[in-house]
Amino acid sequence: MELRIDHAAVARARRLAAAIADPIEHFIARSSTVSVERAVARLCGVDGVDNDGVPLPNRLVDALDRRELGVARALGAAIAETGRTPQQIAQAVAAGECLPDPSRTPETALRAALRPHADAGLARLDASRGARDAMLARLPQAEPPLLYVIVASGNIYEDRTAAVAAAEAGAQVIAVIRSTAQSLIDYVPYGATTEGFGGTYATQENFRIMRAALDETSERLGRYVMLTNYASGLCMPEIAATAALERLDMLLNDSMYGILFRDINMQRTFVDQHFSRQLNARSGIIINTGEDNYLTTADAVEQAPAVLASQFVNEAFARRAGLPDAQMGLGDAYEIDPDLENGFLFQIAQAQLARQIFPDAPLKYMPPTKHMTGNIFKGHLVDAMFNLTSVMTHQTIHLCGMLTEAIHTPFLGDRALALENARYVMNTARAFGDEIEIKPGGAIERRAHDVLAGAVRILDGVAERGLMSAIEDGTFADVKRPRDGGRGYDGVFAKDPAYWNPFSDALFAQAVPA
Amino acid sequence: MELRIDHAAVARARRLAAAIADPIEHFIARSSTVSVERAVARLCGVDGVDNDGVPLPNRLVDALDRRELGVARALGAAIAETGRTPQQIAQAVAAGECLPDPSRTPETALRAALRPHADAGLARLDASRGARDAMLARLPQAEPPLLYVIVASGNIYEDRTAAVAAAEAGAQVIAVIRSTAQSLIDYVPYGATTEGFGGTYATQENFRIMRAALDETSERLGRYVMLTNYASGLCMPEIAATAALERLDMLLNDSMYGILFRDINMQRTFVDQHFSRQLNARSGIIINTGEDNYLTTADAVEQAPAVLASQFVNEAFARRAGLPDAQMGLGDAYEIDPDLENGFLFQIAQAQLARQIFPDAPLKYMPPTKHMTGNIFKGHLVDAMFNLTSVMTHQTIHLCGMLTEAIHTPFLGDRALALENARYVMNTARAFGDEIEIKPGGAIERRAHDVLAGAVRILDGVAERGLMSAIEDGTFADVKRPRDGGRGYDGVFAKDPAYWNPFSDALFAQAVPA
Amino acid sequence: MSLVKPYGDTLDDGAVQLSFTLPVAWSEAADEAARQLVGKMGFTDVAVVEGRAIAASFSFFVVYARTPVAIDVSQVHAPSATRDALSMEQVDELIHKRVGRKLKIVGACIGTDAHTVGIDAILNMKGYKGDYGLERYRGFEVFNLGSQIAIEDLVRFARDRDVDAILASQVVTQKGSDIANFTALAELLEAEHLRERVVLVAGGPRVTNLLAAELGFDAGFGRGTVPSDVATFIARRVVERAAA
Amino acid sequence: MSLVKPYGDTLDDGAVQLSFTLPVAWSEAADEAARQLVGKMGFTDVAVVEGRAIAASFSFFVVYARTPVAIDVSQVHAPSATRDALSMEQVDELIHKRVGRKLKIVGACIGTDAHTVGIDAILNMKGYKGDYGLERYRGFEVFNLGSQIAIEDLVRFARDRDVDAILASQVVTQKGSDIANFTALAELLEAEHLRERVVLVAGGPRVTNLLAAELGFDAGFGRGTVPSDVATFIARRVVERAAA
Ligand code: B12
Ligand code: B12
Ligand SMILES: Cc1ncc(COP(=O)(O)O)c(C=O)c1O
Ligand SMILES: Cc1ncc(COP(=O)(O)O)c(C=O)c1O
Repeated sequence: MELRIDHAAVARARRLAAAIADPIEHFIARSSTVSVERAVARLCGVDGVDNDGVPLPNRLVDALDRRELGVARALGAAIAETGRTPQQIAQAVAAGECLPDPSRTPETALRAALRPHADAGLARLDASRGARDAMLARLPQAEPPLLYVIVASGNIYEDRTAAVAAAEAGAQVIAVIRSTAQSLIDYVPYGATTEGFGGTYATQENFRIMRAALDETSERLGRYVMLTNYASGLCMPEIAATAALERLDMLLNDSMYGILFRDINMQRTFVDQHFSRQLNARSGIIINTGEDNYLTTADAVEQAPAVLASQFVNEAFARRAGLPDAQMGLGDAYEIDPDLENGFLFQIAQAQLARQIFPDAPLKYMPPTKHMTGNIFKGHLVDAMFNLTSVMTHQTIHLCGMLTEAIHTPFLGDRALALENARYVMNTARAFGDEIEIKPGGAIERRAHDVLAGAVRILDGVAERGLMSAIEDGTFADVKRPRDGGRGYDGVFAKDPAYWNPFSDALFAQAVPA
Repeated sequence: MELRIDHAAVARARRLAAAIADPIEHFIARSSTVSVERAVARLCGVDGVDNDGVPLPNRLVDALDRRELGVARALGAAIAETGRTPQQIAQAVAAGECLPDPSRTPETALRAALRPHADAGLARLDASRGARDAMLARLPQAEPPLLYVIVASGNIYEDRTAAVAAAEAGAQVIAVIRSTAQSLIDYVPYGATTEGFGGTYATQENFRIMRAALDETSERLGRYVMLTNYASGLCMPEIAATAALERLDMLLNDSMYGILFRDINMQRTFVDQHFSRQLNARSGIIINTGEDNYLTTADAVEQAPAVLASQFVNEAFARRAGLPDAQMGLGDAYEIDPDLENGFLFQIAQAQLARQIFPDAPLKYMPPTKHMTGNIFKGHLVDAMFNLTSVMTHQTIHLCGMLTEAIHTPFLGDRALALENARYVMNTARAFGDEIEIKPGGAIERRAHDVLAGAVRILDGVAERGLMSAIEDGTFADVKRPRDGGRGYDGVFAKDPAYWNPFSDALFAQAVPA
Repeated sequence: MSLVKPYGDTLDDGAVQLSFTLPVAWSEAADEAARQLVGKMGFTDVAVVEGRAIAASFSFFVVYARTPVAIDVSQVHAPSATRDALSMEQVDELIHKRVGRKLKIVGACIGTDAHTVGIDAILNMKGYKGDYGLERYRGFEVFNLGSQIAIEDLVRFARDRDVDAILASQVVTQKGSDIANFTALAELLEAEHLRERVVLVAGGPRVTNLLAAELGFDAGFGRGTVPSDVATFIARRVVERAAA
Repeated sequence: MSLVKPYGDTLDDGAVQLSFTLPVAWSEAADEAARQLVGKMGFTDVAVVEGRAIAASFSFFVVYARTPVAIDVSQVHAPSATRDALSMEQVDELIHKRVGRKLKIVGACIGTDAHTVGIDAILNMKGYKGDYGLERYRGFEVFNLGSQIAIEDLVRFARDRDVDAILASQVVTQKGSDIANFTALAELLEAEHLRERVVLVAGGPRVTNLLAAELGFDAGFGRGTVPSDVATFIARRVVERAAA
């Protein structure tokens, strides 16, 4: 099954996306944020909390009197002077000591002092990536669409029970839904948590607990079960760092979600998403973007071009962070009103269009949610049509829809029914998409064409005005966000010419020009 | 969506079916049965039961001392002699009187005596057909696939409640499932019945009660709701007659079902199906054939060619009874194991093949039944894929599958869920079948080709040996039925040269050569 | 007195479908445990039509059974807040004639709830299911505070602007957060002596008019509400009050 | 003592899903009636998540609720008739070694039941799900009487042929016809003093081993049974008896 698509339009869209991303990249190159610095600290081995439960990376970075130089410099200097480890230095800061003035230490000396710690951090990243590769080779996953389900009890131990049961029921990817609006917290909570709201906090310890349980399960089932969580928010880089250390396999990581749906400052988000994606690239973590959010808040038929436009923008930023296509889980969702006549044809058109435009990307396909109701019997059918669309159009990461979507966060039994639904439909219609052709010039092709044309129109407008202004004007998701407004703006700063970040240097090396 | 099919093979299959049916037709022309004669009596106005509850048509025909002359002749003579009505004559016979010797009355006189009664019977047939046409013009049905559901409480009054509710929930055709094995009873039960086994007895009064309720509902809903029941069995002609009088719209009427699945004598069935179909033709009743039965008793993948072969045979017999293609509800069913990989592709292939081979026939598509289990959630999904197949391949009469198929005869709520399932899937994918093409030479086309080739092979063998011998050898459904064995054989007899049946003459006029 | 029971295929057969998961490995004994469990719930004719392992130590069951329980529907009172809704024009007309000024309405997703789609469907111009939102009514002045509004802030806003009606939305119902928030809102309004000055309306997918009444609201609107239902209720209630 | 409750997303939350139809026109009051009805059944936290008209005077409901009822699984005994089944070869071996002759087996769909697919799956050569049927075993001589066999005829056949095992199938369960027929068969065998001479086996989608035992059968086989399960049981039971 192939759509005849306007390749010129696709090329045009990519050129426009590049024109949109590049100016932002220049800004990014000049800037850093507190969360980038905290991620640097974490990668150098800083972890834990002070007596008030404030994470040491926050204490350390907040203690910098010249943050524009970067935390690396301060740490290097302190190590050179005191011979302490970064962790000891952070503890000392937490205990009230102040950091030595970096200017006292010569450049070469402080770099040399930090280097082993930075290298150790990178080594841990590479080690966990290596471990994943080894397990995947030994315990291969079943073919995509990869069946992905969420756990969201709020209690990491209940989540663990649910995750293991889901894996036994056929799940290939487990997402621990984050306690709501964690994206708005300017630090990463610490330790194992048992109280969450609509989800469970993303903490390094929670990551560890879940990864351990799933590794054990993977061995038992003879297939590697993936783990995912959420990065987007005020702590994108730190979560990218901890996720890399604990070998998560995917992360929700969108270049604009925080801005549009969480009112996080745009400059903050752009800088954070870049560094976090550099880390994702190095650690082999597949990002999942959040285009589905456009569809839950507005009409899904109208928003299709916006989704595609956003995918192009996410791709452009991802490439500029050195992320290979194979790690770009660009998002879409099956959100058209189930009672719209021929809505299924539109869904097929859109899913296949994305598949052909991003041939090497592990597309992430989200299930119907907004139009799900308490009628679980009908909801189960809508999920079945979604499952059919996914297997026909060869989506890669398949979020299983729950028949109880409108009622409660999934019950253990709901997940089993959702997985059974996906397995049944995808098996009985396994090769269906490959055994049919789309009628040339028919309704499906016309829809695909309109969506692509619409996306180009949007990108055109954005490229003209510049992304920041476009967002200020409410081009995306009908929300207007001021350039210097929103959460976390105060955490953004311009780098001093003497700024140093050992990681972005190392990681930048990989970056491939788009 | 079109399959490229081997038209030569199709033509060959039709030639073979003709070669199979013609010899049987010669036998049919020479023969009659007690049920044909009872149908003649009913059409002349004989109805009701004697004090022991035995139907008067049975009493009358059993009282013939020379049945090979036909009941018409006896009735005509009796009318000529006594001036009584056929009903009065039957009552007299039931009271112990014997019928006058027909040879006493001259041919012309007895024919003239019966003619007005026979004409009155035909007039009633034509009147109810006219009434249907008028209602359909005034209260048009929604587009096919026509949503068909069954009621089966055993109690005609509960059935009425269920039927009206189903119509309100969107049903376009209501089938009253017959009390099991009524096909084996050599008379048509009488009056309203409230006790049945797995279904409700087919009686003229029950037909009337249901038709009246559905007429009232049709007016209220502004769309004509059709009614159907079962003819096949020992009383095919009589049920065809009563159904015609009470304006049923469809009848299960298969040329071999009774033989294969109810061990009814083959000669009896062949003669009966012919006259019953002549009546169906005249009264505008759409027949539904029973190919689904091959699939519930054996493997559905293997049996597909047998289904197609049977459709060709049913078509040949139907044409020879004067039934237009527009009244041939040839049957098929979605019975492939849901866990077979790519089973959906086979179903599409088979359904589309039948659609193209019988373009003008109102194909009857039966839902998954055999592989349904107590897992109602999965069952509902299998029904959804069936619904999708039906709308994609433009089936005409769509029997809605019940998620509780493996559990109980449908609950009122089950029917509503089944109708919702069909409506949702058929609406969201309304034009899907028309917007795709089947890949030339792909798995779907290859499957269709194999099924057609297999059907030709079967027909070839049958044509060679002759249908009766083929059935004796167990060619269909692996059951062997002796030519002179099985139920109802004693009710078959050769016509005397002087045999007379005013209706088959009248109806034969219409018969179109195949 | 009109007792009704669940209806399968015969009046009063009491037929009910159930499904649930048990934290036990599947076995025939697990099926039997499910059967006995449903029996202990008070059902009869229990048929475990499906029982299977959905994980190493969890089993899923589908059950059909009959309940002896009946309910007297004549004794069930649940007045709907959406009776014979007026058109937008009629509502504006009513307000114009009987109140003579625009009614001030404030709406918000209270507590930590960020599900604005529902209340926006009621308030925003474009409305819902082809029914215009309250912002489009000449008779209303609408303030949509949006998502995650603290109850204190909502009440302060209501006092400062002296609004006629407060519309609160709760979509998240986990751990009874909806009930808690609605209750807190009603109580704070009481404490501030504002309760009788405003028409207090609750909404959300799990809200019913009855529930809202129990929580001290004037009305509650649930699944599938359209703006005109709400507009009609508010206008009529304000007019009644004025009359009283 | 190990009490278990239905499991939603937390141990012992008692979460259960229900659905049913009420013979009333839909209204908010109907939703409330459904809520109260489920409450009267003994459930708590009743949420009527779906309620709608499915006909002029019928409404359909989907409900989630919690049950306080728990069951002590350690007290539930339901021995399965299908324990560590032997292969066809092993069964034949066992019969050959320990009995030394073919076992005569008669099977039938009794009463008015014509659903032969199930018992054929057990008896016919080709078997079921890749597991050969009893006709294929060297150790068995099988008589498959087919459908709608009167109990008297089956018992007469068993006596005349002096069979070792009787296999009866019931698929139709309406109005308890299955229980009635199984019971009648067991009783007639008693009356004819044949009961202890045969291994008596029941089967059908609603049959459980426990039910069969209650009805005086040696074993019962339900959904998804494969021939080797049955073959193993019969062979072992005959051998045990011989031993006793
Ligand atoms: C869209 C959506 C989101 C969007 C919301 C975007 C937005 N700006 O609204 C996003 C992605 C942000 C989101 C986030 C979350 N969501 Co959410 N979300 C949904 C979803 C899919 C659809 C809700 C919706 O828009 N329905 C459509 C509207 C039109 O219907 P409605 O809300 O019922 O409104 C109608 C009526 O109720 C009524 N009405 C509603 N409010 C009011 C108010 C008044 C005054 C009146 C008169 C009438 C009225 O009128 C409306 C029109 O008829 C539901 C699942 C579902 N299908 O219901 C989950 C759902 C509500 N979300 C859920 C959860 C858990 C979350 C998160 C906690 C997930 C997480 N861990 O991050 C967060 C919580 C964010 C927060 N702090 O609240 C759960 C809630 C479980 C529960 N019962 O408590 C649900 C049920 C999904 C699930 N099964 O897990 N969600
Ligand atoms: C196929 C079928 C038919 C075919 C039967 C063909 C045949 N020769 O068997 C036909 C079309 C003839 C038919 C007719 C009828 N049927 Co029917 N039929 C079915 C259907 C769709 C499948 C049954 C089946 O073959 N299952 C597959 C087999 C392999 O599974 P199984 O029977 O459970 O057998 C397995 C186990 O149970 C076990 N087993 C079974 N028997 C035995 C015996 C022994 C000794 C052992 C050890 C094991 C064993 O081993 C088998 C392999 O694992 C079911 C619905 C369903 N999906 O169950 C309805 C169903 C059974 N039929 C039903 C009805 C009502 C009828 C009719 C009354 C309809 C009518 N009004 O005419 C008639 C009754 C005929 C009669 N007198 O019995 C109802 C029964 C309702 C109830 N619970 O009482 C059902 C459930 C459909 C429905 N929802 O209405 N039917
Ligand atoms: C890309 C992305 N990040 C994060 C989130 C959720 O995180 P939070 O609720 O903390 O904003 C979502 C939820 O939809 C998302 O799409
Ligand atoms: C063509 C046909 N006639 C009749 C019947 C059922 O009638 P009876 O149960 O009385 O044989 C069926 C059932 O499948 C059928 O397919």
